[in-house]
Amino acid sequence: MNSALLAVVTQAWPYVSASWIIVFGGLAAYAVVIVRRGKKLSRELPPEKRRWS
Amino acid sequence: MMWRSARLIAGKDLRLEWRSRVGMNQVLPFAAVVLVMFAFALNPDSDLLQKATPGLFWVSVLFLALTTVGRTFSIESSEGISDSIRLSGLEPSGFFLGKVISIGVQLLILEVLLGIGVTVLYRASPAEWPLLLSTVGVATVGIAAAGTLYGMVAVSLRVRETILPLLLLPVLTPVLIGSTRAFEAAINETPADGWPWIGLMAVFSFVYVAAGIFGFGALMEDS
Amino acid sequence: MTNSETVAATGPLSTGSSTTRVIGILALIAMGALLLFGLWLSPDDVNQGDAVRILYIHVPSATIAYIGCALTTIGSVLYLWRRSQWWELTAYASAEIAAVFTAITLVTGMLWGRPTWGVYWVWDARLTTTAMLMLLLLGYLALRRLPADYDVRAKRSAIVGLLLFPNVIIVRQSVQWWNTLHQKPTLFANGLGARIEGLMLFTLFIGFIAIGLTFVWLLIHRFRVAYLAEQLEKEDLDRAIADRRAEGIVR
Amino acid sequence: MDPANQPSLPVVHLRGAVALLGRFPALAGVDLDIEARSIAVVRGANGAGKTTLLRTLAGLVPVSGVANVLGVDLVHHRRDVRNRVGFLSSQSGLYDDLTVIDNINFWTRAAGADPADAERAMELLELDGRLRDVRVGRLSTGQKRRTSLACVMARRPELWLLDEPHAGLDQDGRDLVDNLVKDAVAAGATVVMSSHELDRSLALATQVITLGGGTTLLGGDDVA
Repeated sequence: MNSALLAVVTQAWPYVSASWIIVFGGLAAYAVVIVRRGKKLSRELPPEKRRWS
Repeated sequence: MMWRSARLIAGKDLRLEWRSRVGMNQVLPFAAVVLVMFAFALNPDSDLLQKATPGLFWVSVLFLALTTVGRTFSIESSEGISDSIRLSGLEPSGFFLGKVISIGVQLLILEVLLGIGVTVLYRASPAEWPLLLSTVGVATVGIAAAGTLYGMVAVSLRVRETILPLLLLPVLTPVLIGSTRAFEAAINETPADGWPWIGLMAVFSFVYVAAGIFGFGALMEDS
Repeated sequence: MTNSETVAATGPLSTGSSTTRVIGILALIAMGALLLFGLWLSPDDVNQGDAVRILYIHVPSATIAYIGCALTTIGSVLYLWRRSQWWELTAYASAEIAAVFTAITLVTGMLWGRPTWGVYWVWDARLTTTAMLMLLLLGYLALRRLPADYDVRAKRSAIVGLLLFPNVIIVRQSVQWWNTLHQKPTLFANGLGARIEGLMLFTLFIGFIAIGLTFVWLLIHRFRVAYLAEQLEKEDLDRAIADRRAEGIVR
Repeated sequence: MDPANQPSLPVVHLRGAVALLGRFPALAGVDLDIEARSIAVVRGANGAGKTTLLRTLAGLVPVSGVANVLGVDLVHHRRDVRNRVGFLSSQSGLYDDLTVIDNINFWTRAAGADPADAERAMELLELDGRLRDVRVGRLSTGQKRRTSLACVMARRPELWLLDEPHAGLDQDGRDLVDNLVKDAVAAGATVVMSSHELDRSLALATQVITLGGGTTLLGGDDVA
């Protein structure tokens, strides 16, 4: 059983890299979207409205 | 005071249901259609249909619940009735309980008829009646309570038809799993497996009835 | 003090601030360490081989998703109780971020499942519960984003938010029972719990730190974006009121 | 403008009242005073905010600014005014599938009104005869209006809020509405009604309010 499992597992690295790329890429993309929206909204608001309560 | 409002709303809803008969001549045929569809899909002579009967029964009940909740709340928000309700001095918690009772009663009737249909069409053999009946009871209360709460949340939104299933069905999975497993335990004559599910569904129903009684005032407030 | 006045007068031009910069840097460092340990320094698992490296991001993401969901419930309860917009926006922001992390958990769960179980999806108790969490969060977010007056929108979402975490607990319990009925405990359950220690445990620990910091950073920014959006809406509203009044007088 | 020096607070006292329908500012700063036992007629183009004003006075709409009806502060406690007002909306507010008697029984019992009042209202509005067991869905506009009015009457409201009460009524239907309004005021109530049939309503009015763009242009009772 071990050898069969080993055979299946050895090519795990494509899934590992896929996972890490998706996670880091996804989080980075989400972060960029939020920050950019923050900038856009900040510009449209008069200064005094920009305090976070 | 709350129970007076609940009785009034439930009475009115059931009389409305009796007079308009929509339940009888629309929802019931719909239930029959669903049963027949499942039979076609699962080729009745194999024992697969037999094994899947509890699941099919409760999935059909969930769809019936969706239509029942959708209909009762669309009536409540037509003809300026939502304004009259808020002006009427009915207790929000009473309104919630009244709705739970009326939806629950309508579901019970549908479940009984669906049960007869399933026994006949799928040759199911009901056994362990105490477990069966308590499953039906506690599941119906849970579905009616959650249905009323999320029905009210979705009531006046333009996109009501799409948001009600999205909100309600995921929330009802514990009831779907619990009731199906409890029915299977009853049919396989191993009731001991079924009773823990009754407990889980009882917790579910309690959470929703409590949330409804306390949260419903806030929900009734806005148009 | 004049410096802070001038800053207040012009106001920050983005949702960034000193706190977010500090947390951001710490998060980046932690993520870098996670990358280093997760992919190179930590050893293969004797059983799963490289696949275990996926767990270093899968498990922390799942945990953070649940924490985010709990935060949404807490925020909703406090909004209903205290009418505080601050908590309601926190609930909304953490629900959205929790949805992102739930998606990540599902994807990495499936990618982990393929090499180890040989199939993408297994009705394993944890994965199924995470899928249900995703649906519950999408329901909340769909409702929260419907255009309506803020109080109406907030109140309705708070009721759904209030029930979000209790729902997750009940769903988790029912899926747990349901799962143990027809499936032996999966490799996933004993594979991780039993023998992870030493460098692998340390890497997992970094994973929690990195994902946790990222969550906090995202939460602060997402909260501020939501706050600005509401302010903008009030701004549009005031303008709409002014136009409305003008419309009357002109005639 | 200090309310203290006024003999008694008017039944309706609005200053800069703003009410939203979704995100549309239906009321954009209304200043209005209505004294007790008066008949105030609200005129204005469609979309001027007449209906929203009535619904706001009934405590159905969140409002900001200063809004005081029957001594209740609507900004914070708008629910408390609801059992003291009667609101006749342009829609019937009745269950079409229920009969006239079912509807009246339900709404009056819900409001905790005395069944005798309901019976009296039905007689006055000639609903106790043939129409009694007819489904409301099958009634004409006038008959539906009379059923809704019966539900309002049975509650003995201190403030009557009528949205276009004359619309779609024939001659004696309008006379019926006028008499009801007069009786209500005689019994000590105050009436606020929106109207397009100015010839009819002006004859009754003790105060005429003109709404435009969600604000009072004229007749807020020289409040400005």
